[in-house]
Amino acid sequence: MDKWIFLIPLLPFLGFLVNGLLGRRLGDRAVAIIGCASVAGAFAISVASFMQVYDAKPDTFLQQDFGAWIQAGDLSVSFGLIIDSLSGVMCLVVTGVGLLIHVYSTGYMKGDAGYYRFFAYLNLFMASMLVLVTADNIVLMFLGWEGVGLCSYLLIGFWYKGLANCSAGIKAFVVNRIGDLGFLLGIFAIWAACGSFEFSAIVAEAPNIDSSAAFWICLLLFVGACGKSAQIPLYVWLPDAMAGPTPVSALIHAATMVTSGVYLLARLGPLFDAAPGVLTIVATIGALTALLAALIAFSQNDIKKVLAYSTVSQLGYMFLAAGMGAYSVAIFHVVTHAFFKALLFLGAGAVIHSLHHEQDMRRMGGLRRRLPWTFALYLIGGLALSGFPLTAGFFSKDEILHIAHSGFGNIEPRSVLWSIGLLTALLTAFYTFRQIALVFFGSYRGASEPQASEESAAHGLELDKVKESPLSMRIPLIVLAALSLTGGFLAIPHFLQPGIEIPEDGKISGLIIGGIVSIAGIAAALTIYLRFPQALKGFLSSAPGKLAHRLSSRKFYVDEIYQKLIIRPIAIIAEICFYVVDRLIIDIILVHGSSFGASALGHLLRRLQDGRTPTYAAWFLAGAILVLAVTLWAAGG
Amino acid sequence: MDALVFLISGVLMTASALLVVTRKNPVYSAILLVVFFLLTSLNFLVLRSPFLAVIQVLVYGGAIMVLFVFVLMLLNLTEEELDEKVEPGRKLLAGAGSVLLFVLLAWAINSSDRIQAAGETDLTGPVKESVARAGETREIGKALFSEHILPFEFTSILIFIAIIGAIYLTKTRRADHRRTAEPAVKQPEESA
Amino acid sequence: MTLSLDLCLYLCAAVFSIGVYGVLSRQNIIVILMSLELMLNGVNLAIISFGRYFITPEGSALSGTGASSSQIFVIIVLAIAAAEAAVGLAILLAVYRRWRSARVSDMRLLKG
Amino acid sequence: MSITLTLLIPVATALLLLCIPKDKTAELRITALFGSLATLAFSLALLGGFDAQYGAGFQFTEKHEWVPSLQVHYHVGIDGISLFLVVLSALLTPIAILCSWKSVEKRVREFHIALLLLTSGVIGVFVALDLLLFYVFWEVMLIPMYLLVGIWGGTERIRAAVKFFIYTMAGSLLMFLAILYLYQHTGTFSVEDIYQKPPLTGTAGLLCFLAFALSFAIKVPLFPVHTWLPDAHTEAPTAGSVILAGVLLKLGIYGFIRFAIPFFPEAAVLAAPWISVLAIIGIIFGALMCFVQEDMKRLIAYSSVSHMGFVVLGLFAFNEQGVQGCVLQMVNHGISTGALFLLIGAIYERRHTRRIIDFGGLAPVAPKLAIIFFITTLSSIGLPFLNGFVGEFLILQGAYSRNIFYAAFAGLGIILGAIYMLTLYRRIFFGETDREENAEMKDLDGRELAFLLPLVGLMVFLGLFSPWFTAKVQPSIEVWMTLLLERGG
Repeated sequence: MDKWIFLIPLLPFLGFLVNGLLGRRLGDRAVAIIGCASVAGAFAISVASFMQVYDAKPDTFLQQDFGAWIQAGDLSVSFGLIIDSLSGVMCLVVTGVGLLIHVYSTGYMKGDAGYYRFFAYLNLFMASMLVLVTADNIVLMFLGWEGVGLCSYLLIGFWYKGLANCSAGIKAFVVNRIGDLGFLLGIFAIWAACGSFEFSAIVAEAPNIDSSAAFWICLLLFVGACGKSAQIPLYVWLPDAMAGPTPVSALIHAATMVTSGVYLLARLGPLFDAAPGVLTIVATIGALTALLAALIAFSQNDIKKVLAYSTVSQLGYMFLAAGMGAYSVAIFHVVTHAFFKALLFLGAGAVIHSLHHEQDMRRMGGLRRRLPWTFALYLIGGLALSGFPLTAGFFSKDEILHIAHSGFGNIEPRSVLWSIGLLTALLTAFYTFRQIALVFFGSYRGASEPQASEESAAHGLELDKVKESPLSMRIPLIVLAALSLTGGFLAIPHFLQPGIEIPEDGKISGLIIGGIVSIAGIAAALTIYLRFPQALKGFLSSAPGKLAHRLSSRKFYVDEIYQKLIIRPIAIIAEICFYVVDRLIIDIILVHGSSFGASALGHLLRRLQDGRTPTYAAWFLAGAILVLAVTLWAAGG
Repeated sequence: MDALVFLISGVLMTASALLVVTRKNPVYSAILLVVFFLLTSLNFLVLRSPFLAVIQVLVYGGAIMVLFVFVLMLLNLTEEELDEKVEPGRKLLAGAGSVLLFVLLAWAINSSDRIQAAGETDLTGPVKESVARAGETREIGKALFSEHILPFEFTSILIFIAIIGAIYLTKTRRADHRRTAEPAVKQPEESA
Repeated sequence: MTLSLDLCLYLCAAVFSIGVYGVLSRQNIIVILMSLELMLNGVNLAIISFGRYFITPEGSALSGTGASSSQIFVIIVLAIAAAEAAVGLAILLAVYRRWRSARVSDMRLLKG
Repeated sequence: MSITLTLLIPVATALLLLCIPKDKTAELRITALFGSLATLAFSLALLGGFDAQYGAGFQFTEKHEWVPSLQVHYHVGIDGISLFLVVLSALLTPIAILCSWKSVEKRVREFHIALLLLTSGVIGVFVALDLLLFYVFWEVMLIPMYLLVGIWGGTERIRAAVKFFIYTMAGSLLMFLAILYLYQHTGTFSVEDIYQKPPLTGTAGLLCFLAFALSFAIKVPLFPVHTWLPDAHTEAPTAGSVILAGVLLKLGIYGFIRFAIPFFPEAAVLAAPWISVLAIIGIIFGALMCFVQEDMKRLIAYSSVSHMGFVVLGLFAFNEQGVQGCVLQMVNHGISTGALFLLIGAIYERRHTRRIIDFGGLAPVAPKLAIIFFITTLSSIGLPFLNGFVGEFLILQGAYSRNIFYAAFAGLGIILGAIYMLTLYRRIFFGETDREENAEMKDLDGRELAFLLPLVGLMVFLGLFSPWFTAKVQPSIEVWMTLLLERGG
């Protein structure tokens, strides 16, 4: 199998080339087939490679090298791919979920003018993501890393006629780039410390790196991870990224790309283990992000924004796990999260599709009767996200909380972070079911509140016109729902880290507490939103309620703060630089100043040139006398 | 004997030169210039250059002076036109400049060892012969048409061009006639 | 008392400087041209003097080859002086026709 | 495979153009095109015949006496560093001719003569191994460039041309003084001989280095002597901008590599931190400038300032990665910025405006233009997979090895670069097509694709197969590094 792993990223890439270059002529059907088939092929090869890795002894891997990509002096980067247990799992998730989302997109994007373009971008994304996952060195990973960023940019701004979409795309790309700079510097630092870019070499070298170097390397890499995985302070792009088509949000901004930061940490686990200080930072930022995003998710009205903040929040959990050194647990949550969050997004997509691109939850409600399939599937996703017992999210999230509570390996328990995590779990269950209550329960408000949202595309769609989405969109949902229910039973941590020792103490009690928290959140949300909406309104109109609501709905003013503290100053500096430094100081004062000086001198000299020959002759004589005198003086002296 | 002739003619040359540049009427200057040229020719003879002495009289005293006089006649400047109205300051400056120049040149001459040491070297044999005959017409002719033929030809071309130029410049054109006929002469000030 | 090189050169320098004075102090273009001729004569005399006195055992020091070099030099200067006088006077005539003036101060077009 | 032929073909073509009546524009263009293609063919032959394993020294050298009394020789040769610059110059000339096919109507013959002479001059600078010969070429290529801006430029062309001329003249005069001083000191103009002589040290070395450096820094252009560039670019015709960005800016870097640094290693090492800081200021400053530009050509010009800052930074890292990145990035910048100018030229040809606010929503109207512009944009902001990344990666790696903060601050340029380029792209191509002129704009035609697609191909090729490039340059850089070490750098 190891001869064929290069096809994993290459097939989607070929799909991208064919769709991108010829898509317009091929027609939608052929484009869809090529798009899905290329990913299906990659999936098949991933499965085959994974089986081979799975069957073999631990620590085996498939590797393939295609020669140098960058070479300068003793620095060398190769096109090398590797499939080991970690990248195998990631490949499966990426290609598997990716395939489902491709299938879903054939229905969702039907009739869009940019159909072929969409599939081309999606395929390019798959290719980049797979390069990111299968790369055997960090620079090649960076190629994939930037590639997915690019595709994210392209897909967020997919409907490019809306400038807001494009700006969201640019925001995503730029914020990612800030992280990427950290990543890049981390890469340089790695080379300085290890003399190699290969993961195997870095990991082998990790224990020998001195601690301060390790600290800086890991911190820089973590900055990169923060950018891609939307952690504080670089999470602001992800909610805006919801401007893209919903399958994109599902694939890129929930299931795969945003988890690559976690993957990076897992890949370089031993290196991070050598930098416990960074791990503390990682865990803290993870927990804080989880809490902050959950708080913001509370008051969002856009169905996708809620999911977006919940993604940020769940990513926070993953970093919390990674910060505890339990990378395999983090990856476990990556996998389950990919299942249920893709399910939720696609379900939301189905709702949006049925409502003709209405995204405002204030204009939904009571949809469970009109969209029974979607409701059922969405409910499964919501349960999994809330950590309802025995769903996928229950196991992975509680494993994280358990580790935070009991410690892992050398890392001490962090009870503060654990309590934050538990609180977040409660909030998660609450806002998830707030959403479900708003969308599927109650009465339909689509026709009655026309001015609820300015961006809403649909204008008063009648409830009886709301139809269930086509089969091509439903099947992926069913598969994902099945995975969301059963994914928790996969023993991913044990597979990835065969010798993993998760403390047994309190494991059961942890599970019970988690379950209770989840059920409590769900129950609270349903009770408040379905039974006592008046009480909620009353609370919101009270002073503290208003403040809380405003803080939450304005996202704690983080965007505004960034705008004021970073973006405005940069713009002002740019203006100042241009008008003052470039125009005034350099150009006018220095350049024109010198030219003015020259011309002033010229005017002065011009006085000497009055046009009279005798004057010239006189100067001529003066010059001659001078030369003569100087010569004589030189000869005599 | 040589020295005596040279000194007398030298003093006269200086005097006539001074008069040339100081006379108000250019006709006097021209006549004094002829005197100057003749004296120069005499000094050429003293310096063993008989051919050049002849040429000097022919070319300078003859051709060039005729040109000057001819032009003077053509212009026939009036008394008013001859009044130069030179500011005294300018004259003073020019005088000072030229005196300074002379002083520097004299200093240069005086301080040069080679010039002071130059004189009758004891020459023998053919060299002495050739040096003695250097100023003769035959020798000059030989040198001119063998060794120095190229510059000689160039000079002739130059003179040829000068003739063409002179003819072109002095040819009266109709436009000039018209312009000269106009009473209001375009002031140089305006054109500046 | 014998004639010596420095004596000749003093005379040349004097004549040259007088010529310079003439060029600078006079307004009449004809006189200026005459002064130029004075200067040229001073130079000619100098060349002849050098040719006469600057003699090495091999020949005249002026050119190092024939003894007649200085003579040739002067002949060429003479020819050029003649050409210069001709062109200069022609220009003077043209200028006089144009502006009715032979005064050098009236010519001030030579400036930027 | 002769350098002299490569140099002479453009001149010969220019002479041939003189024989064609000036109103036969089609014939003139075709002749010029074939001449430039022949130059390209010869330069490619040089590339093919270049032996990467040759080791020290220059290849294809030719040496003839020129001014024996001053020991000036016609001495030419190339190594890995100049090889690709020669090829790049030869490549951009036919492209420049093609892109002016319709846009230049005035004095067609003279235009092409100027272009061809410029090519010759530029190639001459890259191959000259004699300081005086180098200086002659350096000055010679200034004149056609000056004419290109001054005659075929935009409305403010004279001012821009004069600014360009004065800036470069000021620099080159100082350099000439330094060359003469160096000649007096070493008694030779031969570059190879000077390499063997003990270097100038102390104040004299520093002053000479500064004289060279100023001249080269103006050409690069390094902050703060960059202000001629935006003006020259904005006013120059497309062909002029392409050559200016593609080749002329590289002359400065090349001068540093070939002359200034190895001649005065002590001074170079002394000045390196200062120059690096200036380069970083240039990177950030140039990028910031791009935020406030209204004219797209001017924006790209400022982005050039930023990109060239990277190149200088890599060079003055004085390690293999940095220098390798510098050489690679020179070529990359020539390709991608050249392509950007070509694209803007194509847009200008259609709409006769370069103001960004006049555009919007071009993507559905001109998809080919949009795609190629996008790829070029990505190349310019250094996305992996395309050429810009490899160069920037090596440069930053080199800078990091020299000083961590160099890389960190220069890295800000990458972020800013992404912002302004993507914003530019958005403002031109995205949004509603709300203007009628834009809605009727034609897409790229065959001629334009003919010169743009090779550049795009090169972007991808160099992005994926950079070892092909670096392997050819590597030995020369090793030689250069040893030379530097031997000479006390």
